[in-house]
Amino acid sequence: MLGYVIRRILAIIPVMVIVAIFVFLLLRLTPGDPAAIIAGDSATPAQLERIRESLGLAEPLHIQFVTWVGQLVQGNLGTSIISNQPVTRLIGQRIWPTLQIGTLTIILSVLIAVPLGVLAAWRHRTWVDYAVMTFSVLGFSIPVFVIGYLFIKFFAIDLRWLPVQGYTSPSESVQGFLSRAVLPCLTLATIYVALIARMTRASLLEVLGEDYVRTARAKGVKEHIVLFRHALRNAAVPILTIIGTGFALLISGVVVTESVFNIPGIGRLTVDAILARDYPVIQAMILLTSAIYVFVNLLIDLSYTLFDPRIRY
Amino acid sequence: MLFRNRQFDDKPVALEILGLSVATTGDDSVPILNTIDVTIRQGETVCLVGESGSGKSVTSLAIMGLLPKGALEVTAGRIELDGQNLLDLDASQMRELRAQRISMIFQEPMTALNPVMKVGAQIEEVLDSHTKLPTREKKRRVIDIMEQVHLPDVERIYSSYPHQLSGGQRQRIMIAMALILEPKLLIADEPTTALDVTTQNQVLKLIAELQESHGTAVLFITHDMGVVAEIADTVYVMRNGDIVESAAVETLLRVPQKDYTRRLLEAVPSLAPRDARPESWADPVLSVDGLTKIYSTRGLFKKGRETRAAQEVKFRIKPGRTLGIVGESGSGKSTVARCVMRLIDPTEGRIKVGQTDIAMLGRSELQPHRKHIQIVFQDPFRSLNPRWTVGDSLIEGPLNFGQSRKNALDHARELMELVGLPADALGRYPHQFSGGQRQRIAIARAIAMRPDILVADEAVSALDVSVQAQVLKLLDELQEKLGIAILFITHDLRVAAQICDEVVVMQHGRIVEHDTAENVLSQPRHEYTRALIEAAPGRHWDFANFRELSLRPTETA
Amino acid sequence: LAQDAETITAVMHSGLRVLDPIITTAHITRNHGYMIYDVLIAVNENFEVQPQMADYEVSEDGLTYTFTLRDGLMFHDGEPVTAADAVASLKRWGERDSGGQLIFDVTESLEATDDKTITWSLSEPFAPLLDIVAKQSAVPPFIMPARVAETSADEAITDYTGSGPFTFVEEEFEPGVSVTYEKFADYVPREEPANWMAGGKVVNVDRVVWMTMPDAQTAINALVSGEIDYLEQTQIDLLPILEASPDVVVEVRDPLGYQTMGRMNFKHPPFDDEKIRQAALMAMGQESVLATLIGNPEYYSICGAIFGCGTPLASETGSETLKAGGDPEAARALLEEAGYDNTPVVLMQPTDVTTLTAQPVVAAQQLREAGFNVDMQAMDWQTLVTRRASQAAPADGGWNIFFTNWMVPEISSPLINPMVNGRGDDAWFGWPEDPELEALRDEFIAASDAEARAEVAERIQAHVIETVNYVPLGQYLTVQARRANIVDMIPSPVPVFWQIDKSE
Amino acid sequence: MAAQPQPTSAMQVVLGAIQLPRNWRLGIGPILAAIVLAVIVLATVTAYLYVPHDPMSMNALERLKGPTETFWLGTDPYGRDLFSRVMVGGQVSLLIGIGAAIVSVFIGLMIGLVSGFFRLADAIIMRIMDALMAIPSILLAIALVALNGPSIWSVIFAITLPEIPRVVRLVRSVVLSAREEPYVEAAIALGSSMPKILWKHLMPNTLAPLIVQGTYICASAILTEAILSFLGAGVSTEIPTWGNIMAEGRLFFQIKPELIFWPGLMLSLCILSINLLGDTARDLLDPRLKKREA
Ligand SMILES: Nc1ncnc2c1ncn2[C@@H]1O[C@H](COP(=O)(O)OP(=O)(O)OP(=O)(O)O)[C@@H](O)[C@H]1O
Ligand SMILES: Nc1ncnc2c1ncn2[C@@H]1O[C@H](COP(=O)(O)OP(=O)(O)OP(=O)(O)O)[C@@H](O)[C@H]1O
Ligand SMILES: [Mg+2]
Ligand SMILES: [Mg+2]
Repeated sequence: MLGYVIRRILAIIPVMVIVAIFVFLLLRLTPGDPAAIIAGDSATPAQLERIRESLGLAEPLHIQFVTWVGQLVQGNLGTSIISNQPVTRLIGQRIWPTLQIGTLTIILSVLIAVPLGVLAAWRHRTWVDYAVMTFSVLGFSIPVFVIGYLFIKFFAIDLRWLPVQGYTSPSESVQGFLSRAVLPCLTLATIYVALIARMTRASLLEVLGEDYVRTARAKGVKEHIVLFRHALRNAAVPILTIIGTGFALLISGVVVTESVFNIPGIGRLTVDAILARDYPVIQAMILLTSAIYVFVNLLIDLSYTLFDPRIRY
Repeated sequence: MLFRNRQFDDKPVALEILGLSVATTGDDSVPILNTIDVTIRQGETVCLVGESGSGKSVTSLAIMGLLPKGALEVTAGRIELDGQNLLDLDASQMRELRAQRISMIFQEPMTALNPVMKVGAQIEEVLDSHTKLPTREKKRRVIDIMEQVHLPDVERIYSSYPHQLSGGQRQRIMIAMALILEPKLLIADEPTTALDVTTQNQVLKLIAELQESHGTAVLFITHDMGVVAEIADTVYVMRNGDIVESAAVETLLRVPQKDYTRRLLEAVPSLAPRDARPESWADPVLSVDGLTKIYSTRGLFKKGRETRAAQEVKFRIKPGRTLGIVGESGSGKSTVARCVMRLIDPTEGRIKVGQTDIAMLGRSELQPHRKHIQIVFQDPFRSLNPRWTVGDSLIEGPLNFGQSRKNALDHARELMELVGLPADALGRYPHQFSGGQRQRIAIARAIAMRPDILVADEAVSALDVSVQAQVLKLLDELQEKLGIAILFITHDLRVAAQICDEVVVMQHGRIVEHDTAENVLSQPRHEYTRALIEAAPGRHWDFANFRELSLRPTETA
Repeated sequence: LAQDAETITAVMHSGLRVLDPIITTAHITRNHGYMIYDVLIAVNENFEVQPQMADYEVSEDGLTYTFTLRDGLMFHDGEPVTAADAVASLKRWGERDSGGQLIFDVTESLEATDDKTITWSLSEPFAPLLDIVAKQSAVPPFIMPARVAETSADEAITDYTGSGPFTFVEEEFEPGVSVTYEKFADYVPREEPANWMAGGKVVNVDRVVWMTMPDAQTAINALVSGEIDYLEQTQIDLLPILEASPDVVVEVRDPLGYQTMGRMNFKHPPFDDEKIRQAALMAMGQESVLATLIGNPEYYSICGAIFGCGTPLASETGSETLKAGGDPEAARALLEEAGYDNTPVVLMQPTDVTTLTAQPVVAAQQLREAGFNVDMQAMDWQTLVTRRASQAAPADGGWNIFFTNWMVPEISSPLINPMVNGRGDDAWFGWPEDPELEALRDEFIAASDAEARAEVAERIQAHVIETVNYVPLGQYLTVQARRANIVDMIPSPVPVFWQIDKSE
Repeated sequence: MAAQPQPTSAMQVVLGAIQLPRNWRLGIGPILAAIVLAVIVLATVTAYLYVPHDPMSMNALERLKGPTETFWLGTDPYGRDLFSRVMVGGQVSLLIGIGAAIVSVFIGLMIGLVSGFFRLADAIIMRIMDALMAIPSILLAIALVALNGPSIWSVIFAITLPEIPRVVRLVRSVVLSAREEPYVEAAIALGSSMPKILWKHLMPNTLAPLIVQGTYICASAILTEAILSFLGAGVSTEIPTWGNIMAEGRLFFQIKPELIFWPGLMLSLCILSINLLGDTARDLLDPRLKKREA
């Protein structure tokens, strides 16, 4: 097991190196000049050139890359070109809202989606099944921002149950956090619930056809035990996998949701940085999100052993 | 004692099936079972036999109330357990009854146990569902039944997962699970088909022993006549959802009444080797020498694990002759076949096809030699590309060796006739044929290359006995006509006895015995061979001739 | 939704990212500058120069300006503001600001004569000096501590010690998201009432938090539901939602508003040809642009003055067709006469700035109607600002025309209007080479009184339209919205947070 | 379970060899979906034949009007006819969806076949694919659109690139498992060359899952286009797309919800149908489900 973990962690390195090279090249080949952004509307070309030089953007590409990687290795993510703040500080400020809302969304989604999926599989080809499936296909079919707007309109403006926007740190006020997090979480959860419920249903259907389920029934075991103890645990691996890969979907949802609900998270930080060509921030953010993605999926791979004793690393 | 000739007429009836009909649901309902009657008395073992798809499993599932919902339903009849009609019970009453009064063992011990639960817990679940025993008592009962089924090291196995047990042990767990509440009736649907002969023998003995001590009635489903001869009191023969015939076992095997039964019995190959063919003086077309295959799984950080699947294997085959390789599962038979075919790379050794050693040739050097040696696989469903017409499959090889499409198709038409299929079937797809027909097509495809050697890896194991007999006959005829040498791999001694000139016995990747079929089967020298032969169920009976197997003095003790 | 009565939460038009008000011309950073820095002199609503940190005196010959700092001025770190700080700040500003550069071109010396006195000596008289030092846009000379002002003018400052009525709370700064200011208790306001950028900056609240909301819809919802106090800019189309709420007041803060304009590239065909530029100008009409951009006619006005209607130098000479909605027929004729060879016009359209998306689309349609072959290329604003700096041919990553907006005070005189500059490669994007314009500008600087200046300005107007230096497309107002309990806000082009109060 | 004869009355669907389960009933859902999709595709493709206005011509005086006789669904913030824009807008949205699906499936198939087959290439290709997969696709797409400028083609490219690794993984896994099928071994034994085996025996196995995957890519590409527009990195406002119309209309969500409603309805209906057809295709084509039903 330990050997496997080490091997998997080592395998992350080439992936991250490729991500790093890719992102770096992508950005440097992008038209866009942070100097022009810093200088504003009425700067002259000569002024731009001077700013560019002071930012180190006039250096040849490979030297810029080496400098950047050198800093990275020392744990230094650089300094934002635009706001002159250390990138680590920016991330430190912005990552918590995203992590909190992301985690809450995942928990919420799993709690909603798994029972829904089990229900649909159990009542295969009945109206219950069709209702769940329709819901989950719908979840995929409406753009996130439209869902967000609808929630705001309904819960915040018309019913006035919840605030329209914003973020409160749970350390400040748990209630404030929850009241502001509910709508973004629900919005994000629609896709995620759809994804997980659908996968739960599919893999449960598969498992329900297995011999050991028939064995359990032949033993006279109650139906809910058959479903949850026998079937669901065997269906867990693909469900976990989809939670892991669906994480990518969550990130894209986060970018939109943070705009709609005005949450100061890393999704918006990244989009703003891309639009402003704030190279150090974009590089750091894409590396970070990729690393999170890879790491989450590593954790999920490792968690397979919890559900399936046959899997040994 | 040849059969369990016991009398049950005075025993009370445990289960009675009266006029049971089952059909598929929906508008275009297809009948599956047609008003069948079965009676099982206390302590009796009833065997249900019949070809694949005749409705044996459906019968058992109907009794358990486990017919797949939305696919099959009972349309008429009664199933009476101690006089109570099970079809009148609702879902929870039925659930109560399962494992308490009727229980069931399924065919596949690999998949019938929940892979993510410890086996002890799985047995205990039966007690959880039907009793209210204290925890300690439950565990005691579980350990007790596990001991009754002769599981070794009970405490360890109690907390093992299914994948940590062998097939035989898993099937014992299933039996323990089925019998822990001492049900009236035990249904066993092909419980030993997936096991190798020695394990099968042990499991059959165990069921008989427990039946004796618990007085359970057993409904035993099988298509293996040998097993029937071994354990049955009464036999029911099924065909297309009908009970064709039923009788006490000896009566049925000696004087079958119905044609269908006769044919079924005649198709069972005999353990007596066929008459030896004259010795051939030709040069061998295939000679294998010192063949060794080591599978190794090696990782960057993992220690390499090695499986010696074949070691120092050596044999030669002459034109027109058949060499059989037998041995239990995992003994390395397929490994040898795949090395010979060069589907995998042997670790060491020589494989001479004609005069050329192909053991170490590269992919492109190998290509010209491929046409000399062809293979037929076990699974007729998967060995033909489902997306290709039969014609396309048949001409694939010839096209690769430069034949024109037209010639190849003409030849394919002849081949279809040769294997007994209509020539116009070339345009059809594999799924439009039955299993036996598909295996014929696979054989035709191999023959289309006019090979010198044909490797048949378990080529008939997946087929029904009657179909199996036809395919064996076909191979024999082809060999006559074309003079092909056949390397025939099987775990079934009966089949080996019927087709082979020589037999090689493998164990743990090594050849332990190599002689003529006659000698190996009637005078086995190696202990392992003897054990194999002894474990073959019904080995005293010559089914095809409805009498005892008389000639061999092989009975040891 | 209880809010701290002492805090004002304001949603600004964009996120604050750059903290150095000298290095950038971005409005949000300038506004930030006014929060934490003070200036020597400032203008009131009549564009009159008023003393702020300092009183000033001009010598008879117009060659020596003397500024005397008033008492009690203090930086946020507790150090007194000295003349040396002011001199360092002015010098750094002079390197960046184009108006400042003009002054420094004629500066003999600028030094601190004592702790309180700054003496600025010129080699020749430069009448507009005070106007330039007092201007509120684009880069005002904010006074920073000398140690900060010594930072190279090409590098952003990292020390945010200010001299103004608010302090910057660095720990709470989240670039692009929010910035927090606290009242600077030791700031001594002037006695006079506040007026535009001048007068007493009396702070009545403890904290001001600026936020950004990327979604205008969300911002409006937040204001209506009372989650924020103030919204700097609202989409005119959405006013009905705000007006429907009794708790919200909607108002125009700055009566001058913005000018929207288009600029062509003088370096490449077809717009290197004056005739073709004229045809393009003739094709364009202000009404469609403004109506599409703003919608409600109450909030825009057709205006052909390059220095902005409502300013002292306003003149609309030559802008008849623009005001009349364009003359596609005449444009077509002119285009033919000029021998336009169907060279594609690369028109850059930003997709992510709401106040800039409509102009290019409407203009493209108008140009096409006049017979131009328009290649409208969509891009984000940052790509646009990068690309407009490229002098390459349009086919190789250059451009032919783009659009932007200016606050009217930023373009209100030939001295500060960035487009009115004919120095070729040193001119603003588009790079017109126009010695005549330069001569006119010199005349303007030399003009001694307001009347003379107005006369030169009118000639500049005529010249700019004639040569199509740029195309003014009209003026529009921005509307701010506040909760009704936010009172006493000063009307000014820069939203300022002194004097403002929050009633219970 | 022992081998059972398969139904012979099976309908031939894809490549004459994918069978419908015997007692399969399509049900009303997929049929409805197919009809809806067909109607939408037809209506958008032929839109120019019947829309009452030029979807790009602006009239500032008519902006943000409610539905009238001339403007059936009202007008947008530029005074363009909403109905015409929504109908024509489907063209680009569908083009992006179908384009992204076809391109990513095709490129993914090629790379996947090579990767599933050549061990050496596999190691390198899969590392690159892992890396591409790890980068959040929306961020990659925004960056790519910023890189190339928001033309239709760069939007398609930006949506396609992140999808490729998923297709590659799918194809590769099918190839790896199909390689072990006896009929492939038989083909080797028959002396078929590797390219032939790859293309004729292995590739067809990937088609069914690819069709399913393709429908999902198509649906998600249409959605991603809308999100890119929403984030300000979409196709130019001149060209109507559903995403674009919604992104422009989002400011007016409270005063004129039609601007989001109509394109949103079309988009959702379209994606709903595509997803539903994808699900149906998966149920029909999944050999495991098929086996159980037979
Ligand atoms: N779920 C089902 N839906 C429809 N038909 C079924 C279903 N299960 C079985 N059948 C059909 O019922 C018939 C009998 O099947 P059954 O499984 O009882 O055969 P069997 O005698 O057990 O064969 P084998 O020896 O292969 O196990 C077959 O024709 C089969 O196709
Ligand atoms: N690819 C492989 N990698 C590692 N071990 C293998 C591989 N294939 C087979 N083995 C092992 O080699 C041994 C011989 O396997 P082989 O398939 O030749 O047996 P067999 O005699 O054909 O058995 P059966 O009757 O079950 O088909 C077994 O222990 C098996 O687990
Ligand atoms: Mg069966
Ligand atoms: Mg084998």
